[in-house]
Amino acid sequence: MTLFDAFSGAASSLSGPLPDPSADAGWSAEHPKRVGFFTDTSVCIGCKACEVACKEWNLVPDDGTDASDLYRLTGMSYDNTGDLGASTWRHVAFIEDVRPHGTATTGHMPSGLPALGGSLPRDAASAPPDGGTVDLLALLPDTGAHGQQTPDDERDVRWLMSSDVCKHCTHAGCLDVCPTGALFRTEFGTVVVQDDICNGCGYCVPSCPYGVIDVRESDGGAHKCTLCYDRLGEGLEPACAKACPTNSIQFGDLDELQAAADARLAELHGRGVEEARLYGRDPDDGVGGDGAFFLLLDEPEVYGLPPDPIVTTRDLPEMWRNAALTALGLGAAAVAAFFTGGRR
Amino acid sequence: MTDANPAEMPERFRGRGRGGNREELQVPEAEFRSYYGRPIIKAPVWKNPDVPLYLFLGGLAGSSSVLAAMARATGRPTLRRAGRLGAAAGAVGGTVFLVHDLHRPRRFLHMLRVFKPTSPLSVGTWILSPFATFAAATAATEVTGWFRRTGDVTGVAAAVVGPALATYTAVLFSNTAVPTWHEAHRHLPILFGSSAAAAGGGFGLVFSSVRDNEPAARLAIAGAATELAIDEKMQRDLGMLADVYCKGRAKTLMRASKTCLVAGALGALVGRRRRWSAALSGLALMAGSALTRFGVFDAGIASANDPAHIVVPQRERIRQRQASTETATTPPDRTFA
Amino acid sequence: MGVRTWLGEWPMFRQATGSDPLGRGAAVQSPRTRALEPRTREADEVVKSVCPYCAVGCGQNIYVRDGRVTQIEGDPDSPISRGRLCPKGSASTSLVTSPTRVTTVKYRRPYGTEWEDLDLDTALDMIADRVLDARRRGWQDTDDQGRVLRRTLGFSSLGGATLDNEENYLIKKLFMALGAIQVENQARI
Amino acid sequence: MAEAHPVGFQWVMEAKARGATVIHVDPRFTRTSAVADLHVPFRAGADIAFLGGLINYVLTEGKDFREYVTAFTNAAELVGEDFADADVEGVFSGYNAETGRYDPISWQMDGAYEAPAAGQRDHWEPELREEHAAFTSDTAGGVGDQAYAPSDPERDDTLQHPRCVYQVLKRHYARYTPEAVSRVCGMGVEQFLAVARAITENSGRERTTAWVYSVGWTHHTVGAQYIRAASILQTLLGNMGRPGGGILALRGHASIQGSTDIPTLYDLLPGYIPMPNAHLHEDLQSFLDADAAKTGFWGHMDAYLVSLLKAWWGDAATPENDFAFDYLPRLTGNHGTYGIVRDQIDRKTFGYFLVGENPAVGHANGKMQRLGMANLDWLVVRDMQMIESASFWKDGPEIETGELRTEDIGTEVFFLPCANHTEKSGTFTNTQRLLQWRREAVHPPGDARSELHFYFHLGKKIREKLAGSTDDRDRPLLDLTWDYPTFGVHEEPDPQSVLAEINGFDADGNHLASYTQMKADGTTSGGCWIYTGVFKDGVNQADRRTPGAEQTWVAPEWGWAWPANRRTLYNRASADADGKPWSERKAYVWWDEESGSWTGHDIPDFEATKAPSYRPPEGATVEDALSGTDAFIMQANGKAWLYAPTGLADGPMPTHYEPVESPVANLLHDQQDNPAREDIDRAWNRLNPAMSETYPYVFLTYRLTEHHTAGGMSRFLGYLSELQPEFFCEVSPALARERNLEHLGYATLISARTAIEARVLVTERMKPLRIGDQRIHQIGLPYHWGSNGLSVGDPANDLLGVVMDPNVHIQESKVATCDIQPGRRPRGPALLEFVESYRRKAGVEPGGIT
Repeated sequence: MTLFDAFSGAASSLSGPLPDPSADAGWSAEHPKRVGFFTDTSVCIGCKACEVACKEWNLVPDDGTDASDLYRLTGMSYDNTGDLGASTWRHVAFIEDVRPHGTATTGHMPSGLPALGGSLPRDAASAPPDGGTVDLLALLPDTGAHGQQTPDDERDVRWLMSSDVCKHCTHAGCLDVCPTGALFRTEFGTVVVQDDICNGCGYCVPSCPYGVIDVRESDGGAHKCTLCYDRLGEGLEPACAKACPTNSIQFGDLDELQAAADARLAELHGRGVEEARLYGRDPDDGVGGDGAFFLLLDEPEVYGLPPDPIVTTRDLPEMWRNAALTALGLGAAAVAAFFTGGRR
Repeated sequence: MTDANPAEMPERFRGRGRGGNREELQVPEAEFRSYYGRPIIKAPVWKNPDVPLYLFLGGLAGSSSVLAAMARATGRPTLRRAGRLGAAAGAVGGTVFLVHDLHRPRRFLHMLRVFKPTSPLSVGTWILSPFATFAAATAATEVTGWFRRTGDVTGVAAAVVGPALATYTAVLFSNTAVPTWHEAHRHLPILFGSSAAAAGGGFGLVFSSVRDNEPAARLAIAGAATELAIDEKMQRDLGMLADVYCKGRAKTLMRASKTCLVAGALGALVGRRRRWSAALSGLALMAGSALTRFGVFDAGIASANDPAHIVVPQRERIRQRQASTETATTPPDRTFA
Repeated sequence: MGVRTWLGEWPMFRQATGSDPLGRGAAVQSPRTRALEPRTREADEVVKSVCPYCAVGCGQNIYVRDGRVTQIEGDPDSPISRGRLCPKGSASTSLVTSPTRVTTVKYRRPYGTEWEDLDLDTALDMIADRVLDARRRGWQDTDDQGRVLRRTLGFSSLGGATLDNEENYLIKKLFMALGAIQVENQARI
Repeated sequence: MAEAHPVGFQWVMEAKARGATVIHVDPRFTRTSAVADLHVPFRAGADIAFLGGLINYVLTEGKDFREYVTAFTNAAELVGEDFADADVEGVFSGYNAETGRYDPISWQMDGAYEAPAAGQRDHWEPELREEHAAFTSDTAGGVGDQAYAPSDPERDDTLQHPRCVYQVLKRHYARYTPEAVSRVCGMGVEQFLAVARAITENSGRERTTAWVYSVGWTHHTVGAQYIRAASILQTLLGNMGRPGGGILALRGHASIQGSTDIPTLYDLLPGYIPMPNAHLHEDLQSFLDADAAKTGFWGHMDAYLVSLLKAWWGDAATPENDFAFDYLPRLTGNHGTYGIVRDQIDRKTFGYFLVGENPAVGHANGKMQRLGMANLDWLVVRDMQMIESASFWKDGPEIETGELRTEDIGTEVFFLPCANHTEKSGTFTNTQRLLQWRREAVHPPGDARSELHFYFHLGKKIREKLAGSTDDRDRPLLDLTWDYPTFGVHEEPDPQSVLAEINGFDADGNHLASYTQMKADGTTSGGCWIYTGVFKDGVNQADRRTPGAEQTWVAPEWGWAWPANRRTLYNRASADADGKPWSERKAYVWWDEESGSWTGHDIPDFEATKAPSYRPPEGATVEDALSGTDAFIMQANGKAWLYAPTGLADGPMPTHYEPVESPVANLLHDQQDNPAREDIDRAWNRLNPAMSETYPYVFLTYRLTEHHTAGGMSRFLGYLSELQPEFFCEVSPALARERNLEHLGYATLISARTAIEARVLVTERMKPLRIGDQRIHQIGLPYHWGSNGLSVGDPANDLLGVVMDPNVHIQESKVATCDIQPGRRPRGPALLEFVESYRRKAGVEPGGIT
């Protein structure tokens, strides 16, 4: 493969299904199989062992910039981590989903169901990122002509939990835009930052369609989940997957995880859990499928995930073309400025 | 949003899912769900003013280098001198800001480990490095009077690379997940290129004599006009993603930019021949160009912080894809606007 | 480092000559990354243990290097926990290496306003004296009906339930020999 | 369970994946509820109404597993004629209103007196029963002089006799109808019936149902009876001693099970042998006569106790001196932890060892705890971090309010750093009775030492100081076996030698293999009979670590479970009366006719060769008195007790009483709360009146996954603190509206003890309940916080008063009442006036530190 081939997209290097991203990144044919995570949120109990195990292994510092920020409630249910970032490589989201009675049988949930089907969409709460207070009450449904609230005991609640992580995309925006080669595709098909290389340019940060990677203030480097690259070489599973008490986080060869996920989805659908869906499983999606994918019980955006992410570099050839043409135009205009209309 | 009729939802369910700034929303409220209204993608951690200034200086330097080379060729010594110095100053200043923007500036040279066509910043580094070398060498010959012939050659070399320096930054921005930037990837190169023309032309107006400044004025006027036009089109095409240009600091910056560009262009048109008005017009044009960069930068930050910018267009994309699957038409899978 | 080696390590060179023209994988891997291995591999020994938090009794493997705990992970052999740990168990390394841990004796004299330092042996001796004194003051041979009590109410003990069985055994044995009946435990709480 | 025992919960999730139905009955919607098939919210403290309702459902619908019930329970036995049920009044026969205690004599079976296998023993000394009743809280009175006569009570195997246990039970619970349960608990009738159907359909030959509980059942004034209610239900459904059945206590600390087995508890000796009470002229034999059954395996209490005495006093324990039985100090009443603290405040006791315990945060009524410590002469705290109980004299809440002044507190405090779990070897006993040996990984830093080290060397020092003493009271110390081998520079005692002593030795110095080898003649020793076998063959069995994947699902070669490495107790009941498995699916332990012995997946909890057909001859004692169908071998009659004629201080059958601080009247009985409960009526322990409008809301305390009890092992760690960074209260949106509470704002919670502040989480997971005509709000309070550490906050336990269960003297801390108001609490002395104003309004006597 030549540089030209690669860049022109002929080899699916920028978007679309790519069976072997490691080979695409120059690893020899004997490289290990692509590995990943399947996070089955239908069995997640929100214990956050993944967050702690990750930090213990990777020596990730406490999150937050100073003590006053560090030990503060967010008010977002039991989520006090907020989101993935430079110092949070696993993040457990908590969604308290409320629906009026009668959208399901009272308190009865079919076996295997973590929650009821058929929901009234809503935001769990509106917490501004700037940390102001949240008016949860304002989000409660109103019924009746006189603004009478639905009696509390006539609403059902389900509590969704999901451990988010870097998706280790088949087409990883962060990796592609990295100007130093600090971010690279490993022989396992994962995407890893090399801290000895990263110069903190920050380009990877806005290039991730999932908002995963971030620059850590204390050391200036970009950080995110490495899928425990150092452990993989030794045949160990990543710290989060190892700790996960209910096996919500499953680690393994990606093809096997995909098969397991498909089976689990079919099982849940068979049990009437209609809202179960896989996220990041599809190699035809905008990032060529994720190395870390999920079984969700609601729309992705409810968990803070983009519903239809596309790797930004998919459009890069067109962008380069536009920029090159414009550059020519600019040059031409500057040249033309010397001739148009003659000299006065 | 396929499982509920929004009309049946109580008013409060239809929140933007966002804490502040509701009062300035000028686009119709779109229903969407989010995780506590938090941003989905991460806003750039690029420093302000480093990066907008780098963009501005890169544009100024790029167009100045062409003006300088052409001025050399057509015998406009003051414009040549202004262009050469502008190109060098822009390149050096831009490099300083670029390095300063790094969170680990000592590792700037790590940029030279690789050449990655997928990374606009890598490509930009490989544009900036030779350009800065050529432009600085040219400016040195200009100032010292030594090696003039070499300076002419490096001046041409800089002019060849210059326009690329002026426009690659558009790719730098649009090749991100920031919706307002990414979806403007057809507009931003033109916006940045024309903005560069306005800046370089403006610089020429300020520093060249009235005898030599006509090409600079023309370039600046053309740049300003194009910039104003493409900005208009960009905001129209962006649809709801343009709301970030209609509120907050980006709105102020873009409005100021427009004012400066219009004033500068008009000034250049009618006042080019007077030294003071030419200089004033040039300054206005440069200011307009710079303000555009600041405005676009701020708009991108606001866009990244708004989950609606991610969810609503992507939902719409999914909807259209599903609709097209049903009707067997080509999915308009990229744009929603 | 020779020029050849240097050049060979230059990712641009590897991009141009190798199988990774876009510089996204093999070409850009740094020597440090290539040499990466898990720190557990450097452990002098792996010691079998049990999580100190709740009573599920999850197995733990303690990785030790140079006399220090470098990592604590679940023991996959355990039929109870199968290698898994909860957030608290996963924080065990932090627990045992905590920087705020107090590792010297602190002493507050009666009516004192600050902690003072005290030698461990001295402390132990002082405590032994106080135990004997309190034992004497609280001693009861019989109650008012003449029933033999043979005990002291002069001092008491309240133990947490993270104590080993062997430790509890010695506490109970010693207190019984002292005649001190007021031995209590978190198990009452 | 998902909240506090996440890794254990993996097995629930695995069962669920295999088709099990998971029902979560909890006042709160927790992380467990989130993945349960059914969450049943209800009012805290109404559990016996709920369980009683289920018992009623089983009995009225005839859903009991009849063959199991007739084979293994006392359902057919007749209750004596003197017994009068609680009925409408809510009080059983034998209650003495003056003493507030029961005399259980009228509860006895017809024609038999049975000794309890646990709980309230020592009832049986005729001349002392009145004295007991008068001033020992432990003993609920005595019974007649036929106490020792092992005789079969009258029975009716048709279960029709009006006085047979089955019918007595049925009558007792007849009023616990689904509608009554719904009214008392605030759950829907349909919801209740859904649970009732689920558990009955899932019990029987082919299926078993397990109940899992934690301190949500024990922290009540009727806590022991909660567990009794569950055991009645599980026994009726045939779910005891069978795989997938049982009542499983999820205990919250690494070795809290071990702390009861080898008890650092005032009323027990190792292996659940009761501490002797003070009596006139008591010797070893009269103690055994009073406390030990003659039949069943408790019939060997003499061997267990003598072996213990031999372990402690060695050669000084001789047949001539009753094996030093007199060396043991004697009890005269309740010396539980709250009584101790009361005595500290009264300056009746002077010294205090706090060993890995933080009562200033972790115990009910923190003010009482701190006041106790402030009135000591000396306090020894052994911990890893600077916990609140060590620094109360400096920064306790009472310093802020001015109730205490540092300069006035005379307590001498020794803070000694302790070794952590990686720095010492030893065993933890987990929640399933499994002993697991930990190996020392590193040496403790600085002055940190293990408790083993501390107590061994303290004992050595004390013995040195007393060397040569001729004082009789020092004999037990000087005669004590206290010569454990030590190693290392710090002279750390060898924990294996301690474990070996616990296991015991025979006359030749060989390790005992089983408690059945223990003898009452002084030829064997052993520190805890139920642990005998842990050092079988000289091998530390607790250190066995055959990987789970390399052995059967019962995993008998991982660690060692007491007794005798049995993983499921009373597993003889997993086979029918004839010794055949109830079903192939549920086969666990069965009688193998060919080999003439019991066999199966587990070690049979039964004499290996006692055939199902065995019937005891007349006059048989101990195990010989148990027939081949008497699966419950620790019971004197070998039966599971649906009705407990003895052993409990507050009634033979669980009865619903409201919590002491309840917002509602008892809808099932006239008696509002447990008539036999224990109080501490002092100014620093005022109680909110029941049904008080001043304290209208129910609150309950609990743990979060991210923290550990009083926080000493979690609030000081960054990785855990950032996950739950602040103290908060959880309220329903309705309550938030009612009291103008703002999400993430502050709220002040007020009880008759004090007022505390917490951040507010408004959540739909908290539901108001309808109880009769009332709407009851419940407030959730995680209790982990204090003033020290990275993550700080007011201690929730400060809000609680102390009122106790009469059986086990455990406080009612899982339900109480309070008021809640928006905003932060007053600071300094203003707080005292604020709390006092509430007390005045509620008609409570003035309180606080006086």
